[in-house]
Amino acid sequence: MPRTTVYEAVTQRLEILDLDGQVDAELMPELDPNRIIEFYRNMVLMRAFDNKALKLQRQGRMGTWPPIQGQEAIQVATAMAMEESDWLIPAFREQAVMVLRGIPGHVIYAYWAGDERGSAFPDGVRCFPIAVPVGSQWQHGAGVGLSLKLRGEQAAAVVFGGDGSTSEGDFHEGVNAAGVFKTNTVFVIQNNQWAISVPLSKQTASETLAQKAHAYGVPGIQVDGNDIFAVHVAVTEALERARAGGGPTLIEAETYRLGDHTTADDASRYRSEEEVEQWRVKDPIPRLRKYLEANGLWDDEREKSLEDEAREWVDAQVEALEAMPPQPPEAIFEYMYDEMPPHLEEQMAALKAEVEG
Amino acid sequence: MPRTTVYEAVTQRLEILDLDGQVDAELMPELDPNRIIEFYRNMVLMRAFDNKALKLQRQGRMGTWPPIQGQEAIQVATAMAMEESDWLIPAFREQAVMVLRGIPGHVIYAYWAGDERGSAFPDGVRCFPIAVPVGSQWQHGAGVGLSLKLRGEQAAAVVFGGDGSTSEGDFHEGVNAAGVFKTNTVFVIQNNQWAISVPLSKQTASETLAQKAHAYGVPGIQVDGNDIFAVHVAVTEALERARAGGGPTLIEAETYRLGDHTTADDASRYRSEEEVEQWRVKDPIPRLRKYLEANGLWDDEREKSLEDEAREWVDAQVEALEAMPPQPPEAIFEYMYDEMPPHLEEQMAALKAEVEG
Amino acid sequence: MSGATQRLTIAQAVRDAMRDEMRLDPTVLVLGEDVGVDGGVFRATDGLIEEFGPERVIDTPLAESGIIGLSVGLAATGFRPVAEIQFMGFVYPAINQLFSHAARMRNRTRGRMTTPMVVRMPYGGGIHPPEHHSESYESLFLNTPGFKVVVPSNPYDAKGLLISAIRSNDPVLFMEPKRIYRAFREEVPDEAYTVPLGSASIAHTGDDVSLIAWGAMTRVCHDAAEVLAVQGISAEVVDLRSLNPLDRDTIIGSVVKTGRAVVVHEAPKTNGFGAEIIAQINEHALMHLEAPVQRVCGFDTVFPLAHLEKLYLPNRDRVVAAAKKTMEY
Amino acid sequence: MSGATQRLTIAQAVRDAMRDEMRLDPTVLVLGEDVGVDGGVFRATDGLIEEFGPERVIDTPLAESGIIGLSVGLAATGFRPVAEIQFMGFVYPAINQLFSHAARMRNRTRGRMTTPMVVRMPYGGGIHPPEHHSESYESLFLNTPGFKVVVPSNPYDAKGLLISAIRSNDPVLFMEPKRIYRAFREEVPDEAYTVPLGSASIAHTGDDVSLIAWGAMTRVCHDAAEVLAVQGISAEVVDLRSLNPLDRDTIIGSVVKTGRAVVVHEAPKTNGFGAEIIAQINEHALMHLEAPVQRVCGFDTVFPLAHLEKLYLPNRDRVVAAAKKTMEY
Ligand SMILES: Cc1ncc(C[n+]2csc(CCOP(=O)(O)OP(=O)(O)O)c2C)c(N)n1
Ligand SMILES: Cc1ncc(C[n+]2csc(CCOP(=O)(O)OP(=O)(O)O)c2C)c(N)n1
Ligand SMILES: [Mg+2]
Ligand SMILES: [Mg+2]
Repeated sequence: MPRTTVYEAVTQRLEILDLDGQVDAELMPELDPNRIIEFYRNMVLMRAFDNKALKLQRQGRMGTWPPIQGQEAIQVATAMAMEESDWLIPAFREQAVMVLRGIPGHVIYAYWAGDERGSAFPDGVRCFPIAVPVGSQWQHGAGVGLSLKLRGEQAAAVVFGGDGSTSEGDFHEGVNAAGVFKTNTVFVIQNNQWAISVPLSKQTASETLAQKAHAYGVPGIQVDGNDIFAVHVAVTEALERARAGGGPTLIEAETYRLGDHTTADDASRYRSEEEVEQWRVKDPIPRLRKYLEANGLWDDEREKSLEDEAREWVDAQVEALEAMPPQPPEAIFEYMYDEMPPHLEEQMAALKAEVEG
Repeated sequence: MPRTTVYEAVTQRLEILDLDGQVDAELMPELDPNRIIEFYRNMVLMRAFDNKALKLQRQGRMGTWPPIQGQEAIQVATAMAMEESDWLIPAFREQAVMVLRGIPGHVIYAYWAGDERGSAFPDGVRCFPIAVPVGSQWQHGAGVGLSLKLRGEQAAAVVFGGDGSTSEGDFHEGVNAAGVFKTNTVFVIQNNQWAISVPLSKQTASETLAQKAHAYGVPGIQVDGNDIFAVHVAVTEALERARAGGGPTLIEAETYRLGDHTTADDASRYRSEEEVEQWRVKDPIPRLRKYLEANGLWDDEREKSLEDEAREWVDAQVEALEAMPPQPPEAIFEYMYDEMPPHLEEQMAALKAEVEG
Repeated sequence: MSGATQRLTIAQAVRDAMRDEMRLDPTVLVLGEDVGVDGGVFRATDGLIEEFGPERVIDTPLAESGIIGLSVGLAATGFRPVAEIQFMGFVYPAINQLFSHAARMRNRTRGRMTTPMVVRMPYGGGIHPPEHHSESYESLFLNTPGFKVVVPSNPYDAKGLLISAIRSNDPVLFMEPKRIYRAFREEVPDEAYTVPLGSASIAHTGDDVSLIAWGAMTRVCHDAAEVLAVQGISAEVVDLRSLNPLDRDTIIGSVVKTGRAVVVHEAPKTNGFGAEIIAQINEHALMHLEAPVQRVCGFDTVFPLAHLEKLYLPNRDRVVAAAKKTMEY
Repeated sequence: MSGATQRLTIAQAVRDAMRDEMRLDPTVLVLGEDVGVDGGVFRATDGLIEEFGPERVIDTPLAESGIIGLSVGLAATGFRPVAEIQFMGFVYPAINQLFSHAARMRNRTRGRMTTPMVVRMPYGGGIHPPEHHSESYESLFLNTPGFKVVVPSNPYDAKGLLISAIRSNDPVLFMEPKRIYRAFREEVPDEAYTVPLGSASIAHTGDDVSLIAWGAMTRVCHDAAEVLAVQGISAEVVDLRSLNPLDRDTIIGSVVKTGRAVVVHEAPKTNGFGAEIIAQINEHALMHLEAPVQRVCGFDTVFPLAHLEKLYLPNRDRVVAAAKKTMEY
């Protein structure tokens, strides 16, 4: 039955770097070779950072840890496209972006080790705390984007979340508000295909997550999230639009969580080794290395020295973590209110007496 | 920059009956003339029901009332397309659908007059209670649709909500779950352009509400909600799909709230008389009357007798309302739990003693 | 200070507080459903959009989690949002943003980021509205640290407390007793002034029994005190004004003096804030009690629709009866 | 009745309760995040999808309001859903569906429609997890009538109470003390059996002081009672099991006997359910009290991250000290 068309929805996908390290010349952005090397370096550092945390956890020196292996391209490209004046609003699996924004690695380690000081980021780093309640941070992305816009700052709010988090009502309310107020926001979905044991196909019947942007009158795009050039292009474009007051963008970065959900999870209960293998060949790190090598920007010697650098840097983070003195009981109380109310003074005094006595 | 397209879809709009009562012959469904007359009759009855409530309210005989004037076509067409085995999940402005589903008019009046018995629907009428928390009912539409599907019932859940309610997270979660589980649900948005004082343009940046269906992999369609034939066609198609296990549909019915938000509201504070006038010419009732007259199905005499019928029926509802005896204090307590716990027994006894003594 | 005053209702005093603070502090914003063009369904933001424009008086989409989520983002980055939840009965969708974020931002960031925001919520019964429009959910917010919770009972306090709330560096839940929004007027200074958070007031002094309440129930206690006075019983009315921080000293001082207490609130009795008042008295004045503390509260039921709400709500006679029960124990 | 039993943990007992009821009643469904293929992050639904298939053991999208909203729709039309909220710290997004709908359906429809559903929620501290994974929010649910609220403290009760909850025609919030999910085993009958809702148990009899608790804190009280016994103080441990309906008679009976009481809970002290217990004692046993009731509770702070959680949680020594304080008053 013929009907008139009132809306045409098209969602595009961007890919630049293939599995063999070849780029689509037409789509490839202009990038200083040193910057591309920096992409690679950061990805390798971040993987080492992650591997070390897993090792620490097995040794009982770390709490629950959410690995990012396989997702480094999204995080490194986004962090490197951001300016100091941009705000980062992470979910809980963005430790690479956070470190590259300027939060010391040992602080991130401290957080997951269960130390309150793991949230004491350095002054001046525009970064929200980790958001554990899935999806809730999308709203803050809208709010901070609105804040920047109202103040006329040429800066963007970049907010992250997983594929699973798009099912929460807060995703909807956040992106919708951003659309209405044309906030300076970049919404980045790390679609790693799984929300703990729930695959994307059980999360939503929509063919892509990027197309959810049509619900909000907001531009949306899907990128190969294991292709650091594609992520770089999409994020840079979105950041420029946001900073210029052109409104929000929704980016779906398709990737894969190669590891367990967290160290408390056993992914083999719900997915096959074959599936993991199919994605392992798309790993963003060897892919970029192939590109570098093909373009004469990398060799085994450089790799070796990067490995050494990574080990040293990571070890320094562990050392700094383990050098932190224990927290005093006051740490439970001191940041509840601007001025501590009398009942908390009493409770704190009682605890101190107990600990000291 | 060229990119590949990963999603392409359109959103369509259906219109059949124009402002002069002419139909698009190609789109016009086959309908028994008596059924079309019944459409008209029901719209007129429902408008009279509404007008009476407004009058009662001004006289202090009714509480807050949410008028439906202008929105009768959606409600009458939907109610008449539903079978007894279908479930209705109303928001709070669906009194016409509810009456046509078999809930006595005086019961609806009683609800808005502030009488608990206004929610005591007759046995066997498959209708949820009125949902005042905006948007929350969308989830029940998904849940009931899932229930019907799991039980293999050839029946649908029809859930209503306003344009404003699509901004709530529950809309998103409800339609998304319906998409995932392919529930037997028909989602009907009564887009009456306003959510109290907030116009649709401040509610969302999406060009239509129907296109929000793209976010969920669910079919969506926009209809002229003041065109009872278009609503009939869209709802019937969606109901058939749902009952057959073909999954949910999202219908946006574009209409206009000709009256105030409720009797507690003064719409002239936020919208112009001109805007209202522009919509008054699209009123679904005169439009259908023109069609009936042009097709020799209606005349002034019939109109007169319908007016009499409406008045009598409405007066009977008022009489029944006012004949209801007062509620006893027990009405506050008796339906809190399956068995009344001791502390409620005590509280109820104390209140009874107070009222009686 | 000009010292000029005007006779205002609570609703007007609330509006004036926002207006004055918006004039003084450009980071103060108002947002919510219908707060702009419409001036709020209770007219509590009337005229603000005309004076401050749509960038500072923001009509939001219909999404309470969104209103609070936006506010968290705004507050953490330099604004002082005053968010309106149209009725307290509709705060539930915002609970996650309020409890998981607004109340925790300071602690979670070790003081680096804060959420200086106010959430205004008309609450309570007495206006015969549809379901969900009469609720008093204060107790929901009082087992969750990180907020301040404030409830005025008269126009003077309403303005002064709201200004304190807006200036507070902590998130403040500000409950407005809609039943008495326009019930009476009082002289309210034109200029900005503050009433401190965390301090109760003795609304009426007495020696025999302490009637402890907040918001609209303060007035019910007042009426009860008058009836009791005629019967030779001298009742003291304690208007808590802040539920968190709680002015324990004033409560305990009054109960130590009178030896008897009645707590009055609209919310259901079980685990309402009245229980905490009793627990405080248990801890700090048990041996001064001449009789069990009485509670006059809503029933442990859903708040009924209009016809029965009069039976549900605590009233003067119930407070009088409870006070006499403590006297006759 | 075969009389066969197995030594089970609480987590296994919970699983068995669901399995048994699903075998007996085809309308019982399980739904939530990761409850299917994964068997639940605590394995409390392990094996159910294998036995009952994905139409009765449903992995939902990641949306708590949705899980409860779907459950309301299912429950109101003939199913008995057992919904899992992965951690109680993530129940906030579901509050609106729980409070505005699940708790009100029966009343709102004048008994015509009901929501016989169970919401299972692992709660409480002690497992060193990230933020939001250690909370005890029972008090949130106890000023909102319409629910039953149940908390087992051992495997036998866990199975029997959960079966009662599933069979209940009212919505039941079922809090599972995750800290002791696998801490110990007890003989649990293979067959379905019930432990009635609304009845407390005396976990340990004594004459000098009543220790009142629920869930994991019952065991802390047990340990305290042993220490107190050595010191010549005979403590009675009251395990509430149901917080609503509350078994007031057992509480009051114990306090009348002992004249002293300590209430122990993990949630913050202020306006926690301990306050209501004190209010009940105030109303029904005030003149039997030899000393103020003591509260040993979480602090009025955010639940800290792993390093400090041991300082936060009530422990044996604090309960012993509080009990002695009541003795020495
Ligand atoms: C509101 C809420 N519900 C449940 C959880 C438990 N949980 C933590 S992570 C997670 C899955 C998240 O999936 P996704 O958004 O895809 O992110 P990913 O873990 O894949 O990075 C769940 C269910 C939570 N943290 N918050
Ligand atoms: C959760 C919630 N927030 C706010 C309200 C107050 N309120 C009642 S109706 C309404 C507007 C609804 O707009 P829409 O969904 O378009 O429906 P309409 O009134 O136009 O039929 C508002 C804000 C409410 N009832 N529930
Ligand atoms: Mg994921
Ligand atoms: Mg509308």
